[in-house]
Amino acid sequence: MGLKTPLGLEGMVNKSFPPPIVGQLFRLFSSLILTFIGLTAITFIIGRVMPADPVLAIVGDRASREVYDAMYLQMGLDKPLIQQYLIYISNVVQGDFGKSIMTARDVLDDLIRFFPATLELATIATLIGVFIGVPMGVGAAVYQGQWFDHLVRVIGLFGYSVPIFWLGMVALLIFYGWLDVLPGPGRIEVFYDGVVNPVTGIILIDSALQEEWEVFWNAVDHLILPSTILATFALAYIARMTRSFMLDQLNQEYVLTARVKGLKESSVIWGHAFRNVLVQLITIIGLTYASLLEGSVLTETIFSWPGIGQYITTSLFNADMNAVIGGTVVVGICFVGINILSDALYKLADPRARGD
Amino acid sequence: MQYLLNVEKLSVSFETPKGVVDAVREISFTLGKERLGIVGESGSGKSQTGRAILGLTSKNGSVSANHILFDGADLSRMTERDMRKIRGARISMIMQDPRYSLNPVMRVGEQIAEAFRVHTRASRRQAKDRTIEMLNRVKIREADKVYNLFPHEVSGGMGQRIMIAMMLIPEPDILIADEPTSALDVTVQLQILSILDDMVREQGMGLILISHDLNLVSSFCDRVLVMYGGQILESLNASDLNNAKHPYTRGLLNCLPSLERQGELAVLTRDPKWLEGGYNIP
Amino acid sequence: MKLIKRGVYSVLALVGLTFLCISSVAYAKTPSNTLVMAKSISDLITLDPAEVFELTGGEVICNIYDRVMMFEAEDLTKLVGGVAESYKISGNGKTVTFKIRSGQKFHSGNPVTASDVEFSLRRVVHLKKTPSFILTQFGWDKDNVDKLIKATGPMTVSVTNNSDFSAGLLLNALSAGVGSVVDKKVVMSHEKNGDMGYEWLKTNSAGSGPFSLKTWKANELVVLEANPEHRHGKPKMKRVILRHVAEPAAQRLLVEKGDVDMARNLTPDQIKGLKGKKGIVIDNNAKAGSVYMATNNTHPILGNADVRKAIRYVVDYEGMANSFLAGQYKVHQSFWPGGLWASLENNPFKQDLTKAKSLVSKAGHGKGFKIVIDTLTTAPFPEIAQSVQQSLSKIGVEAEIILSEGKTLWPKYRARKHELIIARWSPDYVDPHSNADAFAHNPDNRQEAKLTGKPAWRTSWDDKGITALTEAAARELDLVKREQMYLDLQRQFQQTAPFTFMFQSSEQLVRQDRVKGFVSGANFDLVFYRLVSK
Amino acid sequence: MIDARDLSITFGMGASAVHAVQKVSFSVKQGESYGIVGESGSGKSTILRALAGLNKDWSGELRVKDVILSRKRSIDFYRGLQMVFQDPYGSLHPRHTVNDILNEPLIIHKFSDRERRINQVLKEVGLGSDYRFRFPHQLSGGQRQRISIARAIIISPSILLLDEPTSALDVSVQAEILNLLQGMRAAHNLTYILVSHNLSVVAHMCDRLAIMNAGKIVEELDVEHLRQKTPEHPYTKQLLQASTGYDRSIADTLEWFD
Amino acid sequence: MPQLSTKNIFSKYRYWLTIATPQSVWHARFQRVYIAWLSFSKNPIAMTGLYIILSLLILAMFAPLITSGDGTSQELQNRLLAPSANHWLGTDELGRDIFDRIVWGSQITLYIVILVAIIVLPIGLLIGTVAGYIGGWVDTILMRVTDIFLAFPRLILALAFVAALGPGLDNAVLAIALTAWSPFARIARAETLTIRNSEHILAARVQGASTTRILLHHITPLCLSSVIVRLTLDMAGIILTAAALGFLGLGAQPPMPEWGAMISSGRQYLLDQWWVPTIPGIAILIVSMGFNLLGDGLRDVLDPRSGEG
Repeated sequence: MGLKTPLGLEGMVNKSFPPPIVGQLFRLFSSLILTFIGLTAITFIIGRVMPADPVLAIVGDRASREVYDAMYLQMGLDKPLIQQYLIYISNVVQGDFGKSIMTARDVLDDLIRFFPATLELATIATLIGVFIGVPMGVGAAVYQGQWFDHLVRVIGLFGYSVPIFWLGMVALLIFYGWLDVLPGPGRIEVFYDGVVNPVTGIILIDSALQEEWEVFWNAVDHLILPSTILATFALAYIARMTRSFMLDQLNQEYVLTARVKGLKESSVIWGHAFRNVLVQLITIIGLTYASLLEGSVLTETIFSWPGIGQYITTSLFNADMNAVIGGTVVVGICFVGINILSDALYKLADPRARGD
Repeated sequence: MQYLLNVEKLSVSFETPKGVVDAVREISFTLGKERLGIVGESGSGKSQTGRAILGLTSKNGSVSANHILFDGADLSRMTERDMRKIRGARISMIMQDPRYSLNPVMRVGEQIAEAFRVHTRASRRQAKDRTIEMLNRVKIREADKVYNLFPHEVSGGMGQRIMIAMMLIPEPDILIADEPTSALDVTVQLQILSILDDMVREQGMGLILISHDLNLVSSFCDRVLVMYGGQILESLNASDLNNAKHPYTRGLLNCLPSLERQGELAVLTRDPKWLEGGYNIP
Repeated sequence: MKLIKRGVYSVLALVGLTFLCISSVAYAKTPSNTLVMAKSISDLITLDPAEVFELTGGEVICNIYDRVMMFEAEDLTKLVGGVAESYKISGNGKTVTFKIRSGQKFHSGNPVTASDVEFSLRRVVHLKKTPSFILTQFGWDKDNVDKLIKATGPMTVSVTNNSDFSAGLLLNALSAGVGSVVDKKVVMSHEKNGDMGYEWLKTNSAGSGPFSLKTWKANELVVLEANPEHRHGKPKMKRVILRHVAEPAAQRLLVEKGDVDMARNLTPDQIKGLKGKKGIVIDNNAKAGSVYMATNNTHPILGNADVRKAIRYVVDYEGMANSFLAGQYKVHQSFWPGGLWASLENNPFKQDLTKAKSLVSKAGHGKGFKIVIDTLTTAPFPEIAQSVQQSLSKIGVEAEIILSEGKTLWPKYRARKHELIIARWSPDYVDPHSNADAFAHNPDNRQEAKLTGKPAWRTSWDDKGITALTEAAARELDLVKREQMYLDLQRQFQQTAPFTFMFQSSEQLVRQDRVKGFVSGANFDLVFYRLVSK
Repeated sequence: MIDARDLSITFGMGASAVHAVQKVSFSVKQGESYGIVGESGSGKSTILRALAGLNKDWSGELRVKDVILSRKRSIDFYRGLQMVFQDPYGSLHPRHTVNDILNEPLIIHKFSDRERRINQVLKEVGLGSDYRFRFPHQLSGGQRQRISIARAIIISPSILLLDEPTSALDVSVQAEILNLLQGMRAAHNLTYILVSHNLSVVAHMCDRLAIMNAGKIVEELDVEHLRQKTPEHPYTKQLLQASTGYDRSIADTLEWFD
Repeated sequence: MPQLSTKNIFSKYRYWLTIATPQSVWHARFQRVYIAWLSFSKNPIAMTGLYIILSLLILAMFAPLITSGDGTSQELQNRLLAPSANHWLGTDELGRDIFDRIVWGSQITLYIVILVAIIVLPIGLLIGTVAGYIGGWVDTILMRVTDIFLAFPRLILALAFVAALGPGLDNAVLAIALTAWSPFARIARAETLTIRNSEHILAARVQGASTTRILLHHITPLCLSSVIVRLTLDMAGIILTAAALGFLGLGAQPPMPEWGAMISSGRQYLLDQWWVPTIPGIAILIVSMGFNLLGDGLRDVLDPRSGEG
């Protein structure tokens, strides 16, 4: 008999149907490519119109004209912009992001070194945000209008509103300077440098694998403050969104159904409402994670954290455009990648989205 | 008469930004092992009556009653903890639209089985067997396949049958059906009602059918309560509907278009006196 | 409230876990055989001595490489042989023959020979990186250098001056970073595409100095390791770590907590706060760095001699030196820093707004005008700029400040597009010619000449007399006469140049009191770690 | 007046394509009131939307006043044909006052006597000028539907498409709206196409009706046949039986459709 | 002639504002705003936000009256003074009064907020509504561009733009605007997608309304509220980004009393003269909190669908 959809056909006008798997792969691939081209092109153009002079970044301000001109030619800056861009792209495709002026090393090597530091920081911050923010948000929704809700709201507001660079400085002063319970800036005590071989680049993992527990705990100590500071916004955002999603779900009729069944309130909340919230949260958490990966510049600056945000920023100030583009591309691709991943997870978690 | 439920002077009111709204005003009725219909237009308080019995009035509402007697206990004075033992196990409720009343991220079978496991010590296995059996009873073919479907994968009619299965699996004494068919096509509507009919007969339950469709209720139920403005205006046997005395009931009947009648439809004119008890027919 | 309880428990558990981590820390302060310094090292972009021209880089290679001639840590006033044991100047004063010290070894274990010295100097000329002018000003280029710098024996090298400059200047020049001697065998083994090992040496070391490079992580740290075979003996510190800490406040915290032995970039106000703290010592070292202001002569108003003069009377020298610059900058108004040979120690200018105002009126700009002040983002430049801005506003000049990083500021300066710029300068080697050549020497003022390395050209200051005087002083062999010439030059310069030299820097080092023997010379590339003990 | 020949409407492409309407033909005469009845998903509303130019995925031939319609409709087309929608809550712009809502078609179609027309049409749909400056949320469901109707007739079209105009309303309000629509048709000599799932409503309102199921018209009959309960197609019979209320014996004969 | 007391006038206006039969379009709109105001004013959190923003406005407007100078005059002999009766919030590293600077800085904050809003709103709305309503390849292209801007690390993009345009407040604001529009386009598009098939849009199409008309008269007003809510909530982020640019030396140039730049130049004094960086930090915190509170309140009023209350 006739095809029936719960929505009814009338509701389906202009609704796109889930494309087949080939189409999805194509979309994934094309969005990565487009993002890559877009990011590199914009950064490239910015790099060329910037008043900062990459040649001077190398030769210094007292360089004579000859030295300057030689470097100018060597860097290929005499070629038309589009040609420079194409050369750059073709190098990148072959895995060559060029050399960084600032570090005198291959940009790729730098990225391998700096990115894990940011990854470590952002991951921990996201975990803090999720494991504290989600229960806070759920609690606030369940006890809507009560003191716990207000507390969560105030915490959320604070996290939303506080300038992170200022908070970081104050926290450093209090916990390191006055109380002396947490270590100062940096990723690890300098004299531990080189004790652990970089395998993944993430010190926690590397030191654990190599059973250098002293280094491990030192790294943990160093992580606490910056990751907490970085997490303030994530925590506020996640708690707020969880609360709002949860309130939404608690007003749904299936929650009433669950209650009619005689379920305990905790089963109603965690077993039913929260499962639906989780589906929505995936996107939010993905977004937060991506934004922490790219938004850690200030935290990294305050805490002397050798991460990619600081790398890109310092490179930018030094007109080190290879490094800037390389870093931006990595962060941008991560952003797209996390979005795609959270999309996929979303589809996995929400049966309605699994178009089969 | 032997009644399952005895409601006396039940009131429900809501705190809204625009002030307190009385949704239900001191209504009293009883329910035996019968099919009782509650009819009314939107806003008449019929759905709130059903929810109040189960103690599921939303947070901004308040309920008061002289008593809601069920099996010797007064539901209106019960703790939340005791109420949970009543809900599902003794009194169940089916809601209007299975699209919204089923949890979208849970397999329908699990949702039914959960309703069973809450009130029994059954194992997962037993619960599943029982669920499949129940699905068969609500005339779902390939029940084991349907068990693993998600709510969005089933049609409205099937969804409503799944709801029925879920609500009847612990074998309650009373079932409240809140507009169980108004989101469905007419043919499916009849089929759903016939299943409810079977269940009521087989299990000897009391059924409260809440609906806005006077025709449907009178043809399905044994007794009909007509609600308007939070009050019960008239209570009559379904077979006596055509002899309804209250002008509201009569007006409702007259304004329905039908195949037989032609020309201008009668328009219902409302009288504020209805709510002042002038026409209250016990 | 069960749910809340659950939440509270999980939060408590997390907090507990956190404190568990904290309590597990036994604060290891710095190890006794390691010197840890907090310093901003973001300027470090290369460690090839043929290319190094930045402050941090100069300091690091000073400890990795021995140079042909050196100011030694024990006595910074005397130029002595470094890698060279002795030198002889030929009769016409043109050729200097160096005798190489025997028994010296590179970090690789290779002996230091004449061919390494020859290679190192030739390499600078061939690579033609920025500091190469220090050598090429002696008339060497890639075609003639192989003839003019020659190893004449296994341990002797002859260097022939192809210019009018004096041999004394040549010896001074060979004490600069470009005079560093690199390990030819090691460097050439890393040669790629005829780059004379340039790409490799940028991030590695091949020297014979007291330390070798272990790690350089840009914007993170530099780790140096002691060279037990050094000719002055094994340094007391096994390792020296330069830790990049960009935030001065963080540096201060670190040194106060004892997590670093030394903080290198503290501001005067922070140092004031540290004074009297237990276990903390503050050292003052005179430096040869200058802070100056340059006006652009192509600017319609600033090009006017009276306006230039007025600006000299605008600056609140004393006010700044006594407040936010106190302890790290003193007023010094000539281009060659004080306390050195040929220094001019007078400071003729004081803030005199009435005089400044009348000079501006005399120039016909009494109604005031608008200018842009360009300067660097790092302390103390924004503060200086704001002080100057405020003072200018009092004589009716409205100034807008633009802060930029060097890489953005220098192109503007080099393209003669600045109006008023506040910048800094350090000599490349310890000879007044180093600064005179930059500020007082402009042989070709045409736009297309592009003498962009010289501030004199950048400001379009075309003073033939001054230029001639600079050249003559560089040629003069008689030291007494030469000194007199530089003093004259500086006096003339003070009155007419488009440069207002304001301050001379002085380094304030904050160290733990157990750290001793850190030697910091007047010039940026004269910082020695080998005498440090803890 | 309105002719549809072999009208097919398909959504989507390839394997996931949905053939919502398949080769449907019907015609409506001037002044006639034509009903289309069917259950949800039968394609009845889709036909109406294609006719109104709200849907471009159709094939076949559509004609209004002997003009063959293209996919893009001119302003003049809408001058003669208007539509009333199902949801009185959704079909009025929540930020526009009644005045804005009624003014808009007048502006689009360049009427100059806007003031007069608005006041007149408000009176005609049984709302005074008191309602002119209210927002939709200040109106009841029935009042909103009256405004929808007013909006449709304010430019004096000759054809009105009615898409389930009363299915979201209470029966007492439904009666008022149906009466209003009846009155309008008589007063303005309008041609109606009414789409509904409610057989009684269609029987009450229409002269002729089509029964749709699964994208096809299974039967076209006039209202007399319906009244005498003598339809030919079994689906129509079933629908008719089901519409009269609950009857156990009928319920058992019904087929499941899932 | 009856004497009208103020109370009477007041109740007369209230009557006029609540009467069920508005007499003109403007009357109706006033009523609408009044009703919204009623529900807004009952929300203490939102009102707190409003008060904060109003105080900011008042500070900015009356800066010349409140302060003793223009916030840039230096007294080098009075550097780094602690808060006292003479200098309520102390002095900074150049002996400038921090209270004066905070007050004058409020103008800059407002300037940033207004300018960003003026740039971001039209761009976001235009791109979002066009993409959402027209759909097809127009949508694809516009959204790809939006995605690229979204994927760009925001602060880094702003940094890059400022680096390209040169430092300065105007350029910083422009850079922020260039990086901030993309979420608004996304919201406007999402909103448009839900609106575009609603019956009132279909009704407008059946009336023969042109695409431009539908976009401007029907879709934009509906997107506007959620976009404005989001903008208000984002204002905090925008102020923080501007402050961050100031902190990194790329925003307002000295001696402009921009709060972020004040933190930046004052941060070295944190240990010994805590007030120098802390007071502008608190100022930023309060103002961005104000915007957040206001945004929350606006959402409750304008966008009752969302569960947050």
